Amino acid sequence: MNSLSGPLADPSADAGYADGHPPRVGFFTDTSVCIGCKACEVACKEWNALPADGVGDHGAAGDVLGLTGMSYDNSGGLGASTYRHVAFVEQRVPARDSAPVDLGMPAMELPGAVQPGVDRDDATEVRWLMSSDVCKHCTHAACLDVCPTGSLIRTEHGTVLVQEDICNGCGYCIPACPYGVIDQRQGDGRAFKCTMCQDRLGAGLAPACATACPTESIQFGPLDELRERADARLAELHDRGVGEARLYGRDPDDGVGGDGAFFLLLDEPEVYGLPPDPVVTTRDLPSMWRHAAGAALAVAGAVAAAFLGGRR
Amino acid sequence: MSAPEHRTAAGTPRTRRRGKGRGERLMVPEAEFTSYYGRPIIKPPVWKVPDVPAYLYLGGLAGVSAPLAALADLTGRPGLRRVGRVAAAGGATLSVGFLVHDLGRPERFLHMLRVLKVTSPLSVGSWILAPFGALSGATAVAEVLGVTPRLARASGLAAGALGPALTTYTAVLVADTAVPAWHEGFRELPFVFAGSAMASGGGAGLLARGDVTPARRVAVAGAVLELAATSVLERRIGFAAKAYRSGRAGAVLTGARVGTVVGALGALASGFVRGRPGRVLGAAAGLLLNAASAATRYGIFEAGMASARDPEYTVRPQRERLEARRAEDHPAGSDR
Amino acid sequence: MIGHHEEVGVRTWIEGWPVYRQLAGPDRLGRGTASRSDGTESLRARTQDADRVTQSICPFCAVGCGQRVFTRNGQVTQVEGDPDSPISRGRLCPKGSSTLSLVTSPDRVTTVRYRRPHGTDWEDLDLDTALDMIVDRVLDTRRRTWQETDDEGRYLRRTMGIASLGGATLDNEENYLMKKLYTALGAVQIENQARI
Amino acid sequence: MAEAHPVGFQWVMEAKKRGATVIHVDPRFTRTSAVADLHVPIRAGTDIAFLGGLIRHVLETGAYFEDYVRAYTNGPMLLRGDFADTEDLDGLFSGFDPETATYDTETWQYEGATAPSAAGDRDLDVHETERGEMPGSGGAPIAADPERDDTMQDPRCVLQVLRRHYSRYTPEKVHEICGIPVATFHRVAEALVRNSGRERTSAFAYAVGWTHHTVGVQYIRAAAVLQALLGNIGRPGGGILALRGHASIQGSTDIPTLFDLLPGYIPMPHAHRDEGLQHFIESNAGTKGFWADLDAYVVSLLKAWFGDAATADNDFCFDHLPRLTGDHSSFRTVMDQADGKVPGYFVVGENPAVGTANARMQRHGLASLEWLVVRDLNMVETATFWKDGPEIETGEMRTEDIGTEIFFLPAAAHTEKDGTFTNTQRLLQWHHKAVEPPGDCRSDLWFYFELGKRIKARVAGSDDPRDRPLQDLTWDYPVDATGEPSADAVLREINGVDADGKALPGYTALRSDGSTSSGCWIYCGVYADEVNQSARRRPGAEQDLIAAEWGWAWPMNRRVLYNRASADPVGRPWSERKRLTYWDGEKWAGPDVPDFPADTPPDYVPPPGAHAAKAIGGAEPFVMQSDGRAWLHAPAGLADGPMPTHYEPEESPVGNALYGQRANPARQRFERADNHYHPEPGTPGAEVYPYVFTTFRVTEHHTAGGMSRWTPHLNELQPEMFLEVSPELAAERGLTHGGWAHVVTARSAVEGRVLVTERAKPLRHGDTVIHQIGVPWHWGPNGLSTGDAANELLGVSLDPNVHIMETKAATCDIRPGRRPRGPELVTCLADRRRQAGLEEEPR
Repeated sequence: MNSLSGPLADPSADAGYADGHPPRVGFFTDTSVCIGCKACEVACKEWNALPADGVGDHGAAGDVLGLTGMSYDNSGGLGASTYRHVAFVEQRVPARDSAPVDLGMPAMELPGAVQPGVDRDDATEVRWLMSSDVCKHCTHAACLDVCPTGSLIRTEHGTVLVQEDICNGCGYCIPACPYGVIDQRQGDGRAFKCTMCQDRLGAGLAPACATACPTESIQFGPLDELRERADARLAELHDRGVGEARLYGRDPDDGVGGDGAFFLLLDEPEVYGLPPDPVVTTRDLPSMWRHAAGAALAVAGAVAAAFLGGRR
Repeated sequence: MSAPEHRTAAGTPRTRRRGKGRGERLMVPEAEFTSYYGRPIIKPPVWKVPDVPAYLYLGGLAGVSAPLAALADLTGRPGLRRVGRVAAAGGATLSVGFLVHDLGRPERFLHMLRVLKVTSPLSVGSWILAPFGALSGATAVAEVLGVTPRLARASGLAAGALGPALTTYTAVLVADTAVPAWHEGFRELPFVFAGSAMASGGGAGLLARGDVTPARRVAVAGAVLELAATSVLERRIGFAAKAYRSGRAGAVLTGARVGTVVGALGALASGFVRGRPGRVLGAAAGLLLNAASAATRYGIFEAGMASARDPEYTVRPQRERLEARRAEDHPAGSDR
Repeated sequence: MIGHHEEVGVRTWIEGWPVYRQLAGPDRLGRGTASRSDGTESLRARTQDADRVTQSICPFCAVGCGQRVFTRNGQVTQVEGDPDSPISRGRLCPKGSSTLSLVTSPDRVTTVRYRRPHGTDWEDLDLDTALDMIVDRVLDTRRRTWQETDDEGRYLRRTMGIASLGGATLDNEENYLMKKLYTALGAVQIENQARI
Repeated sequence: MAEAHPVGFQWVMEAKKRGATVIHVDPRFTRTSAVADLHVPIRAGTDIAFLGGLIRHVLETGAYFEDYVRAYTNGPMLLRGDFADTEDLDGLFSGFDPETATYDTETWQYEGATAPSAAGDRDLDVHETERGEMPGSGGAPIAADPERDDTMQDPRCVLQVLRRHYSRYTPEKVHEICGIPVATFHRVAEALVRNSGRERTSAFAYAVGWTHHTVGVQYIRAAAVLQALLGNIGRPGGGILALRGHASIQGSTDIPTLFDLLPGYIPMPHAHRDEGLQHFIESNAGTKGFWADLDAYVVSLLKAWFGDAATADNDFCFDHLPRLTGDHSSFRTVMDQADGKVPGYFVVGENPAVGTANARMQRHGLASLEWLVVRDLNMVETATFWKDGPEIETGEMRTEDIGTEIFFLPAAAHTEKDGTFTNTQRLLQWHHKAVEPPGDCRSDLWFYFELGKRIKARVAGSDDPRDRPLQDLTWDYPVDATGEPSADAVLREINGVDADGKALPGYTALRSDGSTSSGCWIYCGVYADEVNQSARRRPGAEQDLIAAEWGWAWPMNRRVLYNRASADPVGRPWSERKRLTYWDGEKWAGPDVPDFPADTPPDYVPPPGAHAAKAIGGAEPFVMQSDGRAWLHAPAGLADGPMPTHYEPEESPVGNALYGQRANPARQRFERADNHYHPEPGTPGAEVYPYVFTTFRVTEHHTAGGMSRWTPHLNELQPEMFLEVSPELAAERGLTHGGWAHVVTARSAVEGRVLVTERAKPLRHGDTVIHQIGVPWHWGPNGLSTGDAANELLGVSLDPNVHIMETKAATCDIRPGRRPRGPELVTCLADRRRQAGLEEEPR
């Protein structure tokens, strides 16, 4: 059983849930149709009664209600009170060489036509990427595994949940997360992150963000289904010439065993603030324990050896 | 990119290019580092200073002091026994104190014993620290009150047996994170911590009256182990090593290294100086080793924090790994 | 001696101890079933506890998205998209999604505020008194500014002393009563956001 | 659209998924541009040049849908010989009177058709403006049958006149005026043409980016002309879709809280024209189409309002209606307020102190009132201007000096009352009350009902004739235990009842003899069968795409207006792909409600002398128009020309590249000390305000912020006023990303944080580089996030048809740093005005 890394068909079963537990659910966030409206952020906060925070709550400079200057992103990143975060990336990219409008027409520059006289390089164009980030609900969740209190658990839906009545704010989960998702809430002391609306799941409802999303950029459902849908969408985009489209977090062979919340991106992950090749830290835990045991034995041996020989 | 004075929203997702020194991997395109407005990818730990560095240091001190004391007891070195027992108990108690103080919800400290998770170094550590604290505490109380020496011996031996584990689980604790400078060093950090713990525990023993030879040996051996392990660490963890060499962490670790070397030499020398001057020199060296040990933990802590705050530490190695894997999958010459 | 009840209590306590559950159950690593808390077991969506679900329409822009308003004990507890709506298919934008905060805002003013001429601060005023005072002013202004005819003797039958602005955020029925009443009063400077 | 109507935009994304091409034309690169196939940056205020270029392209390349144009538009109609085009008069049409800045529209008529029958005692002193509202739903009346040439070759036929009118709107000219590269223009033109015709349709969606101009109505007209030429009206996937900004802004136009209209787009009577009911009907009703039954609509309205008091003998109380004498629109009124002429003001769910152009003038108006009633959810700036408004800060006003008595009455939210909103597609949707309003909060229905009740009680015994309308006013609505009147009963009154008091099925049942009543004829049918049709909520998933059983759309629950045009003249669908309403041999079939009686065959030719609906032929789909056709050239009804013409905005950095006439000659201007306009381009002082700015919205806020600036979760997402500039402009003016800057006009200065973005792109006009600054207008001094209001910057100059101000294009300067504060702001602005020659040197 790949309990610490690698593909794992049923993380809930691995966490003790009996057969017949609900299927693993997740998010497929298709950023190619995201319009950056942030309905997900607001719907999430309204449902989960999260406080407004702004960037101050997660470490960056800036006051609570201040413009970050990061395009239209004023929440900065995921945090203890921001379970959904929409990234905005403004890019100058080479102009799409084939017209997106398939006109099948020859070059339209007429002889002697006025050339666009703007000084900016017309071989490039602006691209504005938007992507709604969220907890990945990893197959192998480092936050869960390092939690010393059992506050973080795998649920029957295969998601990762912080149990607010258990968390003692040790903060271990925070640096354990390879995506920088979970964080400690100022003034509260406990760690918080996306619950995938555990309470709504129990009532047969979709999470608040996916419910609100106007363009179906955020899709919720059984993970198997989402993966199929994502594969089809990727193929469709590739057929349309959107070669830069790629799936992120979909692969069960990746460093975290695949994400419960995965993405279709239009650029490298780090452009959106995502790690390009995350690995769950506990993959190396057996080796860590071995090294630690070796080192502890060395200590024991050295101390014992220090007493060898006569006294002076 | 526009000129810096008119930085734009579009310009801020920064791309930094760095020359690569490794000519042997030419098929890997020059590494390009991109981030989202320079923001960290992983969240820096919320652990506070001095709480957590002190917790790491004190755990080491206690973890070595306990077996020192136990063996000193068995070998009839009452001075070393006394100092060791007090250091073990004091270290453990203060260590727990710092840990509780660092919690967001200190009143829920006991939740640490709600589960026993081998996947959580902090859980394992709590299950080590709890009995260790109780045993070393009881031993120290007996020592100070001068009662129940037999029970104290038994509890001291038990604490001594747990001690070595106490010195190294903290290394796993920091290494079992996504913090690049820590995680990348997961093989070496236990030895760094072990060495550092021995240097501090042995150093503490040098404060004792009577024969402190075992303590001196432990201290010097610890210093050597720490220095060696640190050196290996910095050579083996690639880009993340920069975190140990630069900034505040670099400065602190350099100071710690000097302290360790000087302390070790002092400890060695004290063995050759008789009487009070020897004891004073030994004590001074012991204190210096402890300071250096604390500084080592703080430096490592800071190196981790720095590597967490700068997304380059996360992105660059991952990107290189990815590119190398892609190059493997699609050797040069193929289309993709 | 441990009595029977205490024994049960201790057993319950032990069995409630996740470490015991780890050892006794399938979740050896303490990742799931063993570690679940009472709070988690009792999680419920607050929409499940609503007394009533009322169908409504989003009050912001003119797309007219369907909303479901969940209430409990006379309070709105949740507002979300109405999946039945062929207009919005259950979706809401950030503004629509903020409706709960809009209608339950602690900053909402819920009492009449009155500022007397040249006054420097708000004062309290009874709603009924405010209505009567407004009626006084309407009738007085109307009387003073009445125009029965123009210079050429043509009927005007109006007042140019009472203007009104607003309607685009209101209901049709409200606009209807406004226009009806104003017109009967002879007020013509009746406008709303559709103009501006 | 993605910015301001994200949920509506789901359908655009849906279409895109199915292969539609999405083109976004906007001065700014917005969230819509981000997901569009093509973003076309355009200089603010030049859309008619762009659309005119497309019209020219369609005409010159023969890409128009000829069968559709011939049969369904007025393309074949012949114009009078004395009509002169802007090509002849360098930017003016015939009939312009420079003295009054108005047109006599007589020469715009069809050959053989007489002028509107209002000719009798038409008063040229009065703007024709009120008439502008009628074509919004019906079209101005046209008498007789005009001459036409169905080959559309006659040089006087509308199609040929149109071709000549747009002959110089070449791609190169479009580039010169709009800054749109020629290749980009061609991509748009080709995409539009390819996706129009029998098999395909294209839609235009617009919002206030098109209406907030001194020539705004003509923007929409230009799109209408283009869509009519391409056959994209009345057909599935076609149309021109207005994206309106408020939940019931459509409803408040249909049942107008507007000065110039009565419910259902019936004009308010005018003192000089409409001296009696008969006269009023004659001057406003045509003989053909549904407007021909105006008498029935007006009489039914008067019956709804005045009940038994309205009888045939007393003209159904027509003289109870007050009369207009000109423009009494909001801006005119505010200027009168500022001049101390208007004592009382109700502001209901609006916030003019920051939400209306030239906000300073608005506040001066508020400060000059005797009494002000503000009803809102939050303590908006309109209620607090006397306490902490900008003029208090500058020292221009002192709280103690302001004599305005203010009543702030807290309002009920939509969850706290029953009622209907009419959405942007004319759909009435009932919202049910979920909870009681807190404290003193009351619905506006309660407030106006209570106000009316008390007023009626006060005047009950009066014998003053002016109180008769109040005494006769029907005002009996059932109330519930809390005193809340029944919105359902009000809606039923709006629907109307017959002589037996039964709810009417639709407006065709209305009669002019006083036997029916209806508070708004176009809403007649919303209570058909005694059922509140607007409250129908059969789930969309259980219905076809038309979803006819969700809510109720006016008129007659018709979802696609002029759907008869989706079939060819003999009633067959133009194509199977685009089938909607069609003649199945016996009746008009399809999922939507057909335009006219279902059994009127396509070959129906009205007998001579036929009236109203019966005068519309079976192949004349535009049933609300007085000739049943879509108008490429509007022979009547518009104040500023029969065909859209490119005019520069009131303020622009360049002259008109097409005509000697720079801006809309008929636009309304107000030269006042509190409403300075910038010097014309090329004149001394113009260089003081060298840049263009355009106001805009972001997704995270709503209008001037009255509903969004008090909500924490919206404010953290857009927490501060900002200004969008290009890197080039930032370099030119030394602006720092994230730093402060302020925009200056002759009216005021507003500050914001600078967002330097490559989304903003300078445009070139000849040798001039034109920089455009984006200024969001959501902020004001109150709420959780505060900032300067963009409306401080704007002057008031209006579209002559609908009196809407130009907010989408004006000139300005931008400077680094925060704006001057306190009295310094006043002197600083005056200094700049003096530099620009707008103000005398101080003595």
